[in-house]
Amino acid sequence: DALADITARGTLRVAVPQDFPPFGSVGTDMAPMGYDIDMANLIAEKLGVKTELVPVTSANRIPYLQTNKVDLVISSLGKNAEREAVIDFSKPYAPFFNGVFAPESVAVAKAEDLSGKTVGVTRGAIEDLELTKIATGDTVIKRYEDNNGTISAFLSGQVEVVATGNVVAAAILAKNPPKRPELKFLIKNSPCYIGLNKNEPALLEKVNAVIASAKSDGSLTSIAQKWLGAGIPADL
Amino acid sequence: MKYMFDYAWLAQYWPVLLKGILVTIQLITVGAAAGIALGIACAWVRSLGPKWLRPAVTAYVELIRNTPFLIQLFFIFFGLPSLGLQMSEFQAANLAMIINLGAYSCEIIRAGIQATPRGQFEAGASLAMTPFETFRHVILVPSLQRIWPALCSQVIIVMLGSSVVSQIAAEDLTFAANFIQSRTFRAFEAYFVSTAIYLVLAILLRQVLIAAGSFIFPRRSGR
Amino acid sequence: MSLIEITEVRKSFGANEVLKGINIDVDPGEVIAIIGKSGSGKSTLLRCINGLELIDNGSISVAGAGLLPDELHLKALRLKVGMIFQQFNLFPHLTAGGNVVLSQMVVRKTPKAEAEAMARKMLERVGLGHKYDAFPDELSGGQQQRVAIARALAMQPIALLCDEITSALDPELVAEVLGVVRELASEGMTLLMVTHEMKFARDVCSRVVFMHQGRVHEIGKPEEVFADPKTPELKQFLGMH
Amino acid sequence: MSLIEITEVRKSFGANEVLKGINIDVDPGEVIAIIGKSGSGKSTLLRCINGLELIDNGSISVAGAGLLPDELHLKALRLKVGMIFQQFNLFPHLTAGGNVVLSQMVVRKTPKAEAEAMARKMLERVGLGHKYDAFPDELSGGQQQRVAIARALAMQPIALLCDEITSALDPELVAEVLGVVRELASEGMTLLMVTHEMKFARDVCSRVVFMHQGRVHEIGKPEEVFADPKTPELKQFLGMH
Amino acid sequence: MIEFSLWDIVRNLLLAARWTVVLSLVSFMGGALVGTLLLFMRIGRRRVLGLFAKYYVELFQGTPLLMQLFLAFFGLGLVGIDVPAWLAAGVALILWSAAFLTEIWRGCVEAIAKGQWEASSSLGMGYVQQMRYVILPQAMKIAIPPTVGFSVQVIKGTALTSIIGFVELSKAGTVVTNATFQPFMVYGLVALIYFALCWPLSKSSQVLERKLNVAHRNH
Ligand SMILES: Nc1ncnc2c1ncn2[C@@H]1O[C@H](COP(=O)(O)OP(=O)(O)OP(=O)(O)O)[C@@H](O)[C@H]1O
Ligand SMILES: Nc1ncnc2c1ncn2[C@@H]1O[C@H](COP(=O)(O)OP(=O)(O)OP(=O)(O)O)[C@@H](O)[C@H]1O
Ligand SMILES: [Mg+2]
Ligand SMILES: [Mg+2]
Repeated sequence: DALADITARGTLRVAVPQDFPPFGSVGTDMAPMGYDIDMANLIAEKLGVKTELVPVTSANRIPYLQTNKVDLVISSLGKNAEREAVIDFSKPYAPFFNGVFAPESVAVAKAEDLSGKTVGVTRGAIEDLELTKIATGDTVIKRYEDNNGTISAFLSGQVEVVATGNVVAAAILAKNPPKRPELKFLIKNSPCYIGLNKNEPALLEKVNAVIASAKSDGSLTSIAQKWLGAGIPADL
Repeated sequence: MKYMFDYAWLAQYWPVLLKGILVTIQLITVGAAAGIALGIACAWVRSLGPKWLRPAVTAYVELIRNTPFLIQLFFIFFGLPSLGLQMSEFQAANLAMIINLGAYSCEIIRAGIQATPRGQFEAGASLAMTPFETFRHVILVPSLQRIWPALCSQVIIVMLGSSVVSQIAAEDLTFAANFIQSRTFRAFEAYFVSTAIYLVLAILLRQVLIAAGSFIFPRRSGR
Repeated sequence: MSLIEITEVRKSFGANEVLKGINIDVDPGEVIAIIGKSGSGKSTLLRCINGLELIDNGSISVAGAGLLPDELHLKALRLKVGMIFQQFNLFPHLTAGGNVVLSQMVVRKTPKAEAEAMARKMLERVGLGHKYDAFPDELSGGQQQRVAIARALAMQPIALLCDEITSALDPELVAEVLGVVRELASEGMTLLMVTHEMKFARDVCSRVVFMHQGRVHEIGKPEEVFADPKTPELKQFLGMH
Repeated sequence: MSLIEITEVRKSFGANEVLKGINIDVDPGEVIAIIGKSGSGKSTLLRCINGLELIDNGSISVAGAGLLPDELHLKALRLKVGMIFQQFNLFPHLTAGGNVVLSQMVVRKTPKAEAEAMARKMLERVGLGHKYDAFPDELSGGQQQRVAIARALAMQPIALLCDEITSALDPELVAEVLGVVRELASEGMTLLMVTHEMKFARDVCSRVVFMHQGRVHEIGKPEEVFADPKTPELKQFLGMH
Repeated sequence: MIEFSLWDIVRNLLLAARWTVVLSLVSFMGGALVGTLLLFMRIGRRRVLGLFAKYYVELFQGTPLLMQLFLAFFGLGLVGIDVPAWLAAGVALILWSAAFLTEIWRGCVEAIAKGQWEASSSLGMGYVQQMRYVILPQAMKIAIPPTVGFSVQVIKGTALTSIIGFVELSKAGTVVTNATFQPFMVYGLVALIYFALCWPLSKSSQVLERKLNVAHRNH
């Protein structure tokens, strides 16, 4: 039983991103920080244990979980049926405001307008899953390794449109780039979930309880304010 | 803990894998052909070519051999557009492989040229061939033949190294594995399968290159 | 007028002066043997005539045209003067025929068919018509050297330089190569050959040049030179053989 | 009793039978020259005696002990029979002294001081006492070959096999090596040598073996063999030289 | 967003480069040890061991290092062996370098003239003695330049350990870039540090090679 193990061990091992701001990136001391990190700390605190953060990438976060090297994956995971066959998901813990962004000159207002255009996304991220669902047949989707690849591809003109989080777009704008990403339309508001191994009902229940209480006591809202610059929507 | 291997995704995702294999094959085919050609040109410059060109080629070779392929790839894909050189990720991946193999094969081929007996140059000269004609018709083929096995190994190293081109969204075999695992979370299965395919590709590629060698060099001469 | 005029030629490698003022005039059709001890400068002299080494001083002219060290003049010179080496230096990746065809096509831009016809003719001439498609490593040393001769002949030179062309051959094979040279001589080809085959020099050559320490120490008709050497050095040299 | 008995020895490489039933008995102190054309199997015979090649048929025994192909017997054999090669095969990473010391220490487990004393003695014997600390690439070909002889002698063999040990040497250097061999012969060492030096064979050897196409074609005292060859093959072979 | 000064970037990259150095040293030295073992199997007289070494080399040279690292870390975890990341990285890199070093060294042993084997045989030396006193000392000398040259590949190979969680130079570059959105500057610095690590090795390999050739020509 994972929950018992965690309590016995006194630490909660959490896989967190370090190359996916604002959910996870690093400070000048290379320590991870971001929404997912705060969430991990929050859960550990509620469990009364210490946190052990394990920085992961999109390629290895699930193997970390499956080989029991971590207890939870808090890595802005999106949910789909195939993924659910492999791991369990908690209740959603974070909203994810996905938008399609492009410079002013590009005329795009809805998914159909992407037809014939090249859109950059970060491989495996929620926006990748969602965009793949809504895009029409002749939309070309380029999937980069991490946010940085997506952003660099946009800034260097390799793609004219990107699908990414609104916060990421804001970060790009803050750098005052020659190409200014403007929000064209929102992709379905798809929340993030915490991933954990299958058949751990005790842990799952505990995590869900923590999320529920964090929602009600406002701690989740303050995390969201801090990292996403907005509160959590009511339907989360 | 028990992990249940499940390859059911193969049914749905095999076209992705297949495309990945094809892209990898395309990359290495173009990369090997053009990379070796570039290597030959550079080896010529470094061993026989105009003196004023040599420092430039030396700098190129040293730069490439002493920095990681991934970094070279990033500079080509994200950096060149700022100089107005826009290219697709496939072209960028290919260019990076050509430049990379060019530098390595330059050194390998140069060793082959240097092992050429002096008499071959002199025989060419005494038949009124210019130094370049001598290189082209007399020196080149035996030099390549001498170092062909080393060159084959380098091509395979470059093919395996090409797995990082997925980072710029080039849809090669590794991209396929990553893509599949990002959808299905079946990382082990995806990586097992792609590793096995790489192994098969490496073995096949060596066979093809050896066969190409025995086609280009009709005989193994005693020298 | 002489075909090859070598006048006061000097050549040093670093501080080592290897040729110390050589004068030889070669008439058309002459066959000249160059003999001398190892290190006396024989090879260097031939290599200078062919432009493989640049001379420091003096002049060399072939058929009236002086030897100048630019690519154009060198090419013109080498079209007139062929050279055959001790180590054959056949191109290992080409057949016997390919060896003879190559320079014709590359240098003279001879059409393929014509070059091949010439190659067959020249290989016939050295008795190797049947080896057209053999690769060098399938040939004996003597056969390889004969292909090298055919290769030089195919460029239709007006003179041939031969540097110890039988020294790398097993004794049994020497005769077949010398036979070819003897025939060339009888057909009127101008030949300058460094050789250790004294009997051959005596029988075939019109003049013998004895080199010693970078100088032409004695020169003359073979019957004179061999029968009545003037200098103690030549006496000693001939005694050695 | 013979020191080396070679009886009906046969050896093939693939389909190519190189030795076709060789019989030679060598008495202690004999010096035997093996002559014959290239490819007649001379080297192969020596290599079989030393166990570098395994024989297919027949037997070889040295000092009464038969040659068996396991490591122990081979080692015992090689302690009795030394071999010297055309290409010297000195160990380039060791000095002359080191070359001579190595096998004594490694194979015989001779203590270092003793092995070094022996090395000095043997190098003196071949006239190279002063080159003890020189590396092979600092020595001339003749000197290298003499070190190789010293190295073989230091193992105190009862017979020495020499395969064209002067063929890779410049003419001037041949004499110094043959001088050493001549001395060994006069001191009573049993020698089997493949050689092309006919004069040496005539002067020094007790018997001459003429090999032809994998067989002992003629065998006898040098004065007989050279003066009065019985077979046309030997006549032709000697005529060539 | 937190602002990184140039010094922050350089400092973090240099700190991460320590991992690159440590991993390189470990994998090179371990690779040399395992490689030596494999070399003896490969050139030894036992056919089975020789074949094992041959297929080993084929396997490790025929698959991407990235996959080898992944499988070493997570594959072992999957069968219940919990190896720490540093161990998995060390082991995978060592096995990988060993494959290449074995091949390089085999070439060197085979480059030793046949006459050396024959001469030492004829002096009564056994296989082990020949190896120990005659063949290896010579092979080792000619093996130095290509071995030093290969160390450059090892340094670059360590970049792939990020797949199992190492934040070495390359990964630090990506992470910092994701925090700063300054790919050019960061990757430029990364390239520079790699060059500073690799170039001296490449250069010394070339110099050694030249020395050796000169020494050879004296023969
Ligand atoms: N490329 C070179 N660089 C320096 N010295 C050279 C070079 N070529 C020849 N020499 C020197 O020039 C001298 C004459 O050499 P050359 O080869 O002409 O002699 P040779 O008469 O042909 O001797 P051999 O009969 O041995 O061929 C020798 O002392 C030789 O060492
Ligand atoms: N290892 C080998 N494998 C196959 N064939 C061999 C081998 N060694 C020798 N031969 C063949 O055996 C025959 C005899 O060779 P061997 O070296 O004994 O001749 P040799 O009398 O010593 O000639 P040479 O005077 O040229 O040294 C030759 O036809 C040779 O090609
Ligand atoms: Mg000469
Ligand atoms: Mg022989």
